[in-house]
This record gives sequence, C-alpha cells and structure tokens, in this order.
Amino acid sequence: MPLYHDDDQTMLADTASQFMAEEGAIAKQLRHWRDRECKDGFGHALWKQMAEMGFTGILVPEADGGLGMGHVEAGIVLEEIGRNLTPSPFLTSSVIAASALGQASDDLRGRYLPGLIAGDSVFAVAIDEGAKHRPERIATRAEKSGNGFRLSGRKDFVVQGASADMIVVAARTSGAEDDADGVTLFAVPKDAAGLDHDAVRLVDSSMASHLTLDGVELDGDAVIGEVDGGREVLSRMIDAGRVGAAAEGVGVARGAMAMTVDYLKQRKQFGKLIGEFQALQHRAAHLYSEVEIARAVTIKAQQLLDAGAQNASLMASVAKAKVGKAASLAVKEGVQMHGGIGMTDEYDIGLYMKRDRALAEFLGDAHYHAGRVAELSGY
Amino acid sequence: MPLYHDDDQTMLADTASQFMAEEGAIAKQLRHWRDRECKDGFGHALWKQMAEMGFTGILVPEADGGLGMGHVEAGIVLEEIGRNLTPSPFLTSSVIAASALGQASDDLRGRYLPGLIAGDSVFAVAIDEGAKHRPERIATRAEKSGNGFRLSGRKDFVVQGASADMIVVAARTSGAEDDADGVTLFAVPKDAAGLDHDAVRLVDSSMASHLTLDGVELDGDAVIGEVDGGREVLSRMIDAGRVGAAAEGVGVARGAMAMTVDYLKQRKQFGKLIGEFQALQHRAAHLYSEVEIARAVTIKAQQLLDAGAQNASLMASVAKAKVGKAASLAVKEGVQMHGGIGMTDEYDIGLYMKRDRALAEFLGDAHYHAGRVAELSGY
Amino acid sequence: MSDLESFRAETRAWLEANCPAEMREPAQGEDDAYWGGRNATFQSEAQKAWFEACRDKGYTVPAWPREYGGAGLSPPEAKILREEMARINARSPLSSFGIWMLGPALLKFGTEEQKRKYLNEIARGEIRWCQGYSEPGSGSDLVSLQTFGEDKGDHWVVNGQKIWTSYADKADWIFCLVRTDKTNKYQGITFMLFDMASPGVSTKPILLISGNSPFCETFFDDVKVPKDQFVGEINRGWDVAKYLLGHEREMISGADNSERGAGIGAMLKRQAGEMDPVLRAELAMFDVDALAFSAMGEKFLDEVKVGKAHPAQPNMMKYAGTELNKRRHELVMAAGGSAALEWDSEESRGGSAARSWLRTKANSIEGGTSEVMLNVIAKRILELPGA
Amino acid sequence: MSDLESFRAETRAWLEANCPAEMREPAQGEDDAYWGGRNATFQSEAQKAWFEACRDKGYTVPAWPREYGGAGLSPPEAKILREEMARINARSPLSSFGIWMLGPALLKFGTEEQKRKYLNEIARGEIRWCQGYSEPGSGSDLVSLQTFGEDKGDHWVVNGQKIWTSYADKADWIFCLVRTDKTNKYQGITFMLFDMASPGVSTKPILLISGNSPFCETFFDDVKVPKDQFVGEINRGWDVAKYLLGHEREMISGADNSERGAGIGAMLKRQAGEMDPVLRAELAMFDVDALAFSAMGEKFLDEVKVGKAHPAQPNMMKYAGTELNKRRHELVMAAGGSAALEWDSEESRGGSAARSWLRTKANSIEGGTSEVMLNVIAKRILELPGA
Repeated sequence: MPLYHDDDQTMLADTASQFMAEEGAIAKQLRHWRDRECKDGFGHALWKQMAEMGFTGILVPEADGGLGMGHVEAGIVLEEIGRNLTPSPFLTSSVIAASALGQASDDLRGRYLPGLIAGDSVFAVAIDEGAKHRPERIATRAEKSGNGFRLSGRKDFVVQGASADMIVVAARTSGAEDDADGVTLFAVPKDAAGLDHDAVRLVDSSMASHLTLDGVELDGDAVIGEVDGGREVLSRMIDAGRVGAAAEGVGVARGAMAMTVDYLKQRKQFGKLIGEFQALQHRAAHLYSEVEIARAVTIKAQQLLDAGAQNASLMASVAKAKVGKAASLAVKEGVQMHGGIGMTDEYDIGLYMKRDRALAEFLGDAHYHAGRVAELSGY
Repeated sequence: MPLYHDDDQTMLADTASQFMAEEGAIAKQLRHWRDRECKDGFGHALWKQMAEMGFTGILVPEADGGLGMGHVEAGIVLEEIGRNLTPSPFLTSSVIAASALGQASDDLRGRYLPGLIAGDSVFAVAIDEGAKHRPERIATRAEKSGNGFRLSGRKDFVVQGASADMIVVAARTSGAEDDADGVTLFAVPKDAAGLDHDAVRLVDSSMASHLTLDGVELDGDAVIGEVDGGREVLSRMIDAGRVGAAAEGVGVARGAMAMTVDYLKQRKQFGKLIGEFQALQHRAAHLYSEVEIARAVTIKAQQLLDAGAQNASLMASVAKAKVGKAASLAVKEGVQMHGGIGMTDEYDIGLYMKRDRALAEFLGDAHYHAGRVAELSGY
Repeated sequence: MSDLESFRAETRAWLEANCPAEMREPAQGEDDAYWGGRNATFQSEAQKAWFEACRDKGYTVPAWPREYGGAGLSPPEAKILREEMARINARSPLSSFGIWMLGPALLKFGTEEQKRKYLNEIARGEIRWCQGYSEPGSGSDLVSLQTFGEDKGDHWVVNGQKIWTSYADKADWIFCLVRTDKTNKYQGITFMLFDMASPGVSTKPILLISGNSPFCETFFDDVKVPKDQFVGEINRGWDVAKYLLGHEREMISGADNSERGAGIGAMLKRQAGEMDPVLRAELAMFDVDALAFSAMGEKFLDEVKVGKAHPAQPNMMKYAGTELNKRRHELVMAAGGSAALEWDSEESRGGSAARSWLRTKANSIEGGTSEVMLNVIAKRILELPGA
Repeated sequence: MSDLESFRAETRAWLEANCPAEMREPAQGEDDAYWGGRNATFQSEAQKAWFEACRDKGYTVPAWPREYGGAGLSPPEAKILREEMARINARSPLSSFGIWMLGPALLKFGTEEQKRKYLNEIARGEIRWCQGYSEPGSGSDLVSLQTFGEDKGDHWVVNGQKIWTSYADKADWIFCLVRTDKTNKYQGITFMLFDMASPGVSTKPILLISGNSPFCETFFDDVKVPKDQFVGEINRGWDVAKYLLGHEREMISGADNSERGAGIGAMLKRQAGEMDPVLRAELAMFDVDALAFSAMGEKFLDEVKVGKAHPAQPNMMKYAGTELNKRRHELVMAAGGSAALEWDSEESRGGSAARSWLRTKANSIEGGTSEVMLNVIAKRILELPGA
C-alpha cells in the first residue's frame, strides 16, 4: 500500500479538516470550555456533531453499525483534532475503547456501540497505575465473586474518566504484578458501586481521574475477551491508542508549525521580517523535516495496524516516540519564535505546548517508547 | 581558589603555548611522524625538549626531582598539546603513570622517575580489557610465585605500549572479575619475559597495543601500592588521566574552533564571507558556549583533584563527559563548516576530528561518564 | 582585630539583634517579599520590624552613599554584610526595581538633585518603581520603540503602549523609554520618569500560559510629563537604557546559579522511584551539563570580580543558563509523568510543576532572547563579520 | 498472458541464461564495478560476459531508445527488468557517470547528432566520463565558478581548476562547466565536453581524511576545446547544470535508503556484547529516528512515483538522510570502542569502521551541503521571505 492517502482518504481528510476548523476551532471549543471551567473538558454538542459526520463509529465494523474503516482513517480525523486542539472523547472512545469493544462479546458490543456511534456515550480507559505509563505491570485485582468479579485497586490518568458512561479497566485475575498472563479487561459502567473518581484538570484543560475501585462488583459478562487472557486485547487497544495519539500529535505539531511559520512572515524586528533571519529559517526547515518524518512513520504505523502486521506494535512505539520528539520541538520552537507574546495566554501557541505535553505523556512518552523499541529489537 | 589561572599559571600557559606552537606544531610533529609511519607515533627529540622545559616532571614532587606542581599546571600543558595535536608521551607518562608512581615505594620512584624527568623514559598504562573502558572489571591475574608474582592476561588500548620502557599494569591478585578489592598495580619493565605487544596504528596516527601477558614473572618490589589494595591508586591514576584527557580535549576543541572561526572570516560564498551567515554565526556562538563550559569544568576538576576533594572523581567524570560532547561538536562543526576542503587530508581540521575520537574513547567516553555521574549521584 | 574583622563582628551582632526569627525562614514565594511604595502593607510585624531596622541603618541599599539613603559600605564591607545575611538566611528587607535598576542608572547618569530625591525615596521604600521598556512592536529590537512624547514647551505629552511592565499595576512611578525625536533612531529616545497616577496612565495585567503574572500592559493616553523629569540628556536615553540592559543581563546570568547548576537525577529518582532507562540516560546527560555549567558560573563570577571576564560574557551565561533551565524543567515534567500535568489540584500544589515548566519558557525570551545573545556572542566575542 | 507478464518471463529466462553466477554475488566494493572506457579491464571473465551480454541487449541503459544504444523499454518494462535483476542479485553491468548524469542531460538538451554519438559510446561503455563542476572557490555557490573559456573563433581556450572530479584520472572525457562570459553570472556559463587527453589537462587524486578517494583535482592549462563541443546553448550551461543537480540530489536522497533506514542497536549489541546504558539509550533514540526515516523514504518514493511529492522534497530527504547517516556512524564508533579506532590493522579490515565514519562526514557536504538544503526548504517549501 502506498504511504499516502488514496482518493477516499483525501476526501475524508478534506471533510475532517473543514469540520474541525469550523466546529472544532480553538476559540469555539478549547477556550470556550476551558474559560467556563467545564467539568467534562469538552462539549457534548460537538460529540453529537461528530457522530452525525460518522466519525464516532469510524473504527466500528459495518456489521455493528459503524463505518468499518481503519486506523489510517481514524488518524486523519485525529490529525485534524490535533491541529485545532479540539477537545473531544474521540481518541479514548472511538479509538481505544472501540478497539477493545471490537474484541468483545455480541452482548457488550450491542450494549455499548450504538451509544458511541450516536455520539450519546463517552468511554474512558483505565490502564496506568502511577504517574508513568507502565502497562506491563497491573496490580488492580479482580477476584472471582459469585458469577462475576470484584475489582479493587487504583488507576491514574483516566482521561475523561468522570464523564465516561463506561470505563474499560485492565485488572489482574491471576498472577503477580508484572506477569504477562492473568490480565483481564472489564467494561465497567459509570454507575457501578465502589467506583470513585478524583477528577483533576490537566495542563491542557482536559480532565482526568484518579480512579478508585473499591470492591466494584461486576457480572461475568462485563469481561472483554478472555478471562486471564486479556493481555493481547489490552496490547492491541494500547497500540491503537498510541498510534492515535501519535496522529493527534502530528496534528498538534503541524498546527504549531503553521502558526509559527505564519508569524515568521508577519513579525518585523530590526527592520526585517523575522522569517528573513537565516538562523530561524534553518531551524524552521529542520523542524519541517522532523514533522514530515514523524507524519510518515505515523501513517506507516496506521497501515501496519490495519494490516495486522507483526511489526505494527514496534512501529507504534517508533511513531509515538518520533512524534513525541517532533511535536515537542514544534511547540518549543513555536513559543520561542513567537517571543514574548508566545508566553501570553491570549495567543494560541502556548495552548499547543500544553496539549503536546499531555499527549506526549499519554500511553508512554518518547523515553518509554524508545526504550521499548530497544527491547523489542533485542537490546 | 578562584577558577582562573593565577599569575604563575598564566606564565606557564604562555610558555607552554609558545613552545607547543613552535616545537609541537602539526606540520613539525603529527604530520611529520605520521607521514613517515613512525612506529612510536611521536618524536623522542620533542620528549627530550619537553624535559628541558620541565614539563615531564610537572606532577613529580620536588623531593623526587620534579616540579611538584598540580593538575591545573599539567592541564595547562595538555591544553596546548591538544590545541597543536602534538603527539607525545606526556599524558600517559607524566600524568597517569606519574600519578601511580607518586604512590609507589622509594625504590620504584628512584628507578623510574629520573628517566621520566629527563625525558629518557616513556611509560604506558594497561587498564582496559576489551574495546570499551570498564575499569570496574579486571580479569588479568597476578598469582603469587616465589617472592613475586606471575601475570597472565590480555590488555587492550595500551597507548604507546610498544614504545614504553615500563607499563603500569592493573591485575587481579584475588577475588572475582568485578570485585572492587583484590586489584594490584605492577610496574612491568619493557623487557619482561612473556610480554607481547600487538601494536596497531589508530585513527589519530597514535600507536596502541593489544598487550599479552603470558606468565610474566615479577619481583615483589614491582608492586605499586598495596597488594590487593590497588583499587584506590588505580582510581586516582585513572581520575588523573581522565582530567588530563579532558584538558587535552579542551585544547583540541579550542584548536578546531579557532581554525573554524578563522575560516568563517576568510571563505566567501554567494558574495559574502560565510561568517556573515546568521545560521553559522549562531552555531559558532553555541559552540563557543559549550567549549567555554567544558573548559570551566575541566579546571574545576583539576582544582578538586589537587585539593584531594571528595567530589573530585565525580567532577572528573563530568569533565570527561562534557569535554567529550563539546569537543565532538567542535570537530563536527569544524569539518562541516570547512565544507569540501575539510574532508581533505591536506587540511588540518580533519586531524582534529581524528584526535578527538581517540581521546574521547580513552579512559571512557561521554556515555560511560554520564552513566558514572548518574551512579555516583545515586540513580 | 582588623577593621573588617570588627565590622564583621558588629554586623553579626546587629543582625542578631535586629533580624527577627521569621525573617530567617526561606521565603515561600514572591508574595513574601516586601516591595514598599505608597500603598505598601506588611505581611507581618516581623517583616515590618526587619524592613524598618534596615531602612534606618541604610541596609536596604548598603553600598549606596549615606546621603542617598544607603549605609556607604565599602565593597569588602558590603560583601561581609551579604555573607553574614546569607549565614543566617536573612531575607532581603526590600525588593525593588528602584534598587536594582533605576538606582544604578541614577547613580551613573542622575543629577545631584535627582539622586537626593529619588534615591532616598527608593532606599526608604517610599516609592515603588516599574520599568517601561518593551512595546508590542519592539521586543528584541528595543530601539524601534514607538511611544512618543510630543514636546509642548515645559512638558511632554506622551502617547503609546508598553508591555511586560512588571508590577505596573502596583507601582507608584515608572522609568520609561520614550521617543522624543522621530528622525533619529538611537539618539531620539529620552529616559523619562513619571508618576503612574498621572491622568492618562492605565494598566492591564497579562495572563501568561503559566497563569497569573506580575506583568502588565501599560497604556499612555496624553500623559503630561514635566520637561525636567528625565535622566541623562534629552534624546540620549538609549545610553542609559543600554547601561541598564547590561546590568540586567549580568543580574539574570548570575542569578539562580546555585539552583541551575545542580544535578536533578538523584532528586527525581527519589520522587519517582523507578525510572525509564532512556529517561535516566537523559537525566545523566543533563546532570553533566548542569554540573559543568555550575563550574562555569563559578568561573564567570570569579573572573567578573577581578575584571577578567569578557564584557560580552554575560550574554553567553544568559544563553547557556536559560536554555539549561528550560531543559531542566522538561525533564522534571517527564519524570513527574501524569502527576506533573495537574493544573490546579491540591496534590500538585496548584500545578506547581507544570506552571514552573511553562514559566521557564520565557527565560530565553525576557532580558534578551537566546537569538540576540547568540548574535552578540558571534559579534563581540567571536568577532564574526557582519554579525 | 499480458504483454508485461510475457516480458517478465522472457527477461527471467534471458537473465538466467546470461547473468553468470559470479555476477549474482554482492559486490565487495567499488572496485568490483565495471566502469568501461578506453583503458578498461575486466576483473573476471564473468564480468566481461555479463557486460557484453547487457551491452548487446541494450541493457546497460534499458530505458534509452534503441538508436542511442538502449533497449527502448517502457517504464513498466524497465521496472520489471529492475525487479528481476534484484531478484537474483544481479550486479549492475556498467557503472558510469555517462549513464547517470551526462546521459540525462543529453537526452534533454542534446542535438540529435550528439545523442547518436555520445549516448551510444556511453551505452557501449566505450567512453568513460567525469564531471567538472566544483572549483576550489565555488563549492555551495557553484555559479561563482571561474574556469574560463576564451573565445578563439572556432575553439575555446580553457584555463582553470576543477575539484571533486570523481575518477578524473581514469576518465576519457569530461563534461564541464566553463565560464564563457564574465559579465553575466548565470547566463555566462557553457556546458562543455572535451577529451581528457587534450593537451593541458592534468589531474591529481585527492587524499581524504578517510584515505584514498576517487576524487581528483583537475587542472586546465590552455586546453583547446572545439566550439561545437557543448550541450544546450552557449552561455546557457547553467540550465543544464541545474537540471542535472536536481537529478543528482534525487539520486542521493533515494539511494541507500534501505541501509539508512534500518535500526542499528541490535546489531551493535551483538557485536559489542554488553553496552553502557547511556549508549543504549542513544541507540534507542537513533533507532527511532532511523526507522521513522525509513518510513519517510518509503513515503517519498511512493509520492514521487505519482507526482505527489513537493518538487523541493528531495532537499529535505538529502538533509535528513545524510545527517542521520553521520549520526549512525558516530554511534557505530562509540559502540566499537578502541577496536573501531584501528586504522590499518587486519582485524579492523584496514580501519573499515573509522574510515567509513570519516567518509560519512562528506555526506552533508557533497551534492549540496546541509546548509544549502535548509535554505532551499525554507525558501521553496516553507516560503519564508528572503530565503
């Protein structure tokens, strides 16, 4: 498959680009909800609009009422989300949770997917335990209890957890903390007794929860995939999330870069447009190169994921790491090249820096993923 | 103590600078011996001249006939050596081996120091076993044999080993390969039976040996320091060598930078001096900043070493690592900014790149020392 | 006992007697500082007592002459006072742009009358000053400033806008660069002084990406400034400004050296427990740079003391120090993970990690951008052509 | 069977019959290539047989028209031939700057007569060409070249010096940029062709920091060049040169993509055994960049095929690819430690690691420096002002 968008994908990109630039614009969404200290961190109306566009069910099989598209297409939407810093439940609900639900029973799919597709439901995922992403280790326990399970533990960085109608929780049904086996995924409804959210606002104005599961009782049919055999579903879900976050990061990087290059063409100092200064030109050109490369490997990872290729997981880490570095460079250069006004809340460039930081941390930062690339490569 | 050279040190620096620029110049020494494929890789006549200048015994106590100066002064000479890429036995003989001999018995001192001070003797040190510097591990064994010891093992990267009259060898008298204790230092004379050099030319035209010790018999009085307790002497000797190599590296960096800045002021392209291009100006200014910082921490490490301070060893690693990075940047920017002619053997800038590489590797590269800084800092 | 030894003994005794215990605790933030001025209030009795003791002794500005409100200390005496204050962790009795910036300018360029009036007011904490340099259109290119003072015989009428005026909303007076000749770029600027209560002056605080800030936008709308309220000569204010900029840059490059020079790997390991090996490697590389820069800071200050430092070296220190500090906070964020992302939770102390990280991004902009610093190094130290 | 399918079958059969087993082994170095020319000698019978078979079939230049010595293959056919040759690892039968550079220029700018003569000679490996572009004074600023051809009616007299002329000491003819009008910078250069055996031509090999090299300095001392030996128009040689430079940059940026795109951590770990953790981290970061660049290379080639790539994108590929390759070899040296420093020992295969490392330093200089690439990206892709 060639590493560029085919005609259908280009059409989708145009649609998504126009939609996000209009409906998902910074002033209309991010600043709007932020300045109102919205407890969700996003707007439900926009989510509903995204459903009308078909975006919400983009990865859901047609048999389940979705569009049955792939990660390339999801990535197209995410890149536009990133470019406009549009807060929405798309990444967690339509990419990550949807990926897990794709492996779920007919019953669970029937219970949750229609709400997702309609833009009525929001899902979250609870993976991390602690401040750094270490999915190899899961301590949250799910003990057999009657026909079902009883979950106890603590999860962190549950993005949009308190707004979610259902949370996909990774818990341990057997084995020790860092065993590969013995992990099981659960679909935990928001009203489950014993579920407690400590919701905090993050630097990018999004909301995330410290989630406490205090003996949360679930039926056996809340299990996604196999009991004790959830590692593979979990890995696939996480890979989907990483590649999705990478795509959004590419959008953040490109958005920040575009703003900055525009500024270089407008701002005058010392009687010249600052874009005439060669030192800035070279830095901008280097940045362009890094962002292009990050975008290429992200599309590559999307294609591999869609093809179910063996090296998809490796390439997901490469993409997450590369985008992490490139987008971080883009926002740092962006603020620096904007100078003083780049430091003000009034200008948008700082919002890119904030979003990049949160996104970089989500599902593993560049350090984590570079280390993972080394491990998967055998060194 | 202020972190700049006092009047005496400034005078020494002037003397050393003039001497090396005249007698140690690239055309006169490095290229001269290189183009003749000299088996020593340096000129004995220069070594004799350095003795006349008093340099050879700079670290040797006055009681032993030396100048009784410190690492700051040795560093002054080394910086000029580095700047002129002057091949000489100064670092291995007058800094590293002299540091070990400073801890040796009267007998050993009397046997070896006069020859060093007179510029008649050359010493080498045999520490590494394998291609990377890992002095924590020493496998070469010294077994009790009559009144003395019998040494067997293999050493690598023994700089000027085949030219040396005596080699300081670190061997294990007890314990396992990576035990801290059980190490003993020996002064091994060149004519010892069972000593075999496989001498190879390195990228910088210096010579180094793969040294085989095949049952080398030594008297008990060849021991430097205590039997089984050589780790401390070894560490001190290595620290002296690292700080010395850092000082030489600062000279290499400053020499390469000066050549490059000069070139920026002479070479025209596109109708301008290339030094007028802001992108190159900023890179040169950044380089200047890095080299200055590397120089500052090197002088700091010298002072700490002279003061016998507790953090001298940590700072030796900081200096070696920082100089490693700064000098590598200096030679890379040097070759790149020279463009095509920088790639030719005819121009000297490439010689700086070669020397930097060999020096960077000697007694641990920036990766090794950064890791050591982390370990010594407790993480 | 030498004079200096006895001065040290006296100083120690005076501090013992006059510096309240509370004033020997580390300050918790900028709010703990006393800034003086017409509307000043003290945070505590101790703060008031300490300020007043210092004011009366001339210790708010120990090295200034007595006639201007100082204690007239010689450089070695001033150093002893600093050392003795540091020994007991005594806080600074008075924070003031008057002391740090206007004062040095007046001492060099002011008339005797100006010195007597303004320096005494500053030393006694009676008037709080702010600085009006930057404008929206003139950041790095400060000399392109547009705020204009029209000559009306005995006064100017000033119109324009300043930005990044720290504490403009709290200051009593402003020292301000105003264009008074549109035909001469460098020799057409006057260093004016005027009351912030003058009609036509208004201020608006600037919200930064890191949150609230002391910075303001300051607007001048037909502000009348009497023709005798300037420093140096009319149209020669750029000389004063340049002098002060050098002063400021030196302050910034010297400041915080202790914090900036320290390694962070060990601290972050203690906080984070385990650590990704790649992050550990980056921290190790950072610590190498930080410890090396700390030696550089020491060397620089040693050299400054004896006049050995290159006059443009503060630019290099500012460049390297601020870039290092930005990297430091990137790594603190990385080690802190999702916990460091929190923006207003109690556990994160109101987003302290994230806000500090964002705030450091201004380090390489304020007081001369990194790009300007590199230009200056290229030109004045490396003497590159056309730089 | 479609035409292309049957072409593939035929080709496969032809290769089976004509490509000797020895010619299916990987080449060990540049010496294994056959470069043709007046003084050419074959390394082996197999090399001779393979070359002659290809020459006779037109397969030294399969896509060139038959009348110029090619096989006249259509683009899909040429692709099939490439694929089938790759499948059996068949070596290239003829290495030649005539094929890679002069040929494309003649095909675009040459007269019919020139095409018939020169292209056939190239295709048949009869004449070996070299390129005379760079001069000591004109590197990145190629158009400032000084080699001058004085108009003597029916011929020019050429004086000057070229540098970086690869294999000038082995070439029969040179294609060469010569100034023919000193008053017009861009429109005063002629793209000349002449015999290296002409009186007044001399060459001197250049020793690089990595050792021997194919590069030469080439001197012209009153060299007579007939006035009909040029390509394009007189004084319009810059158009031809620009066309070829674009061609070259694309070749360089596309070349070696497979090697450049691969990770190296695992390989170096196998060679080095244990590894410093900080080095491991740097390798991991490198591998991320290398694998990502490999995807970029794939994307670029895919886009080139369908005309979707930005015309200036080869500059970005060249910049990123060469900088990456330099970093790769820095890391190979670091992992290799003191063993990699060896310069001429047998164990080090004649200093292979060190020499390769040094050689890569030219990657970001030859074929357009990284600085020029960044200028072009800034100007043509980002459309920054005054770039």
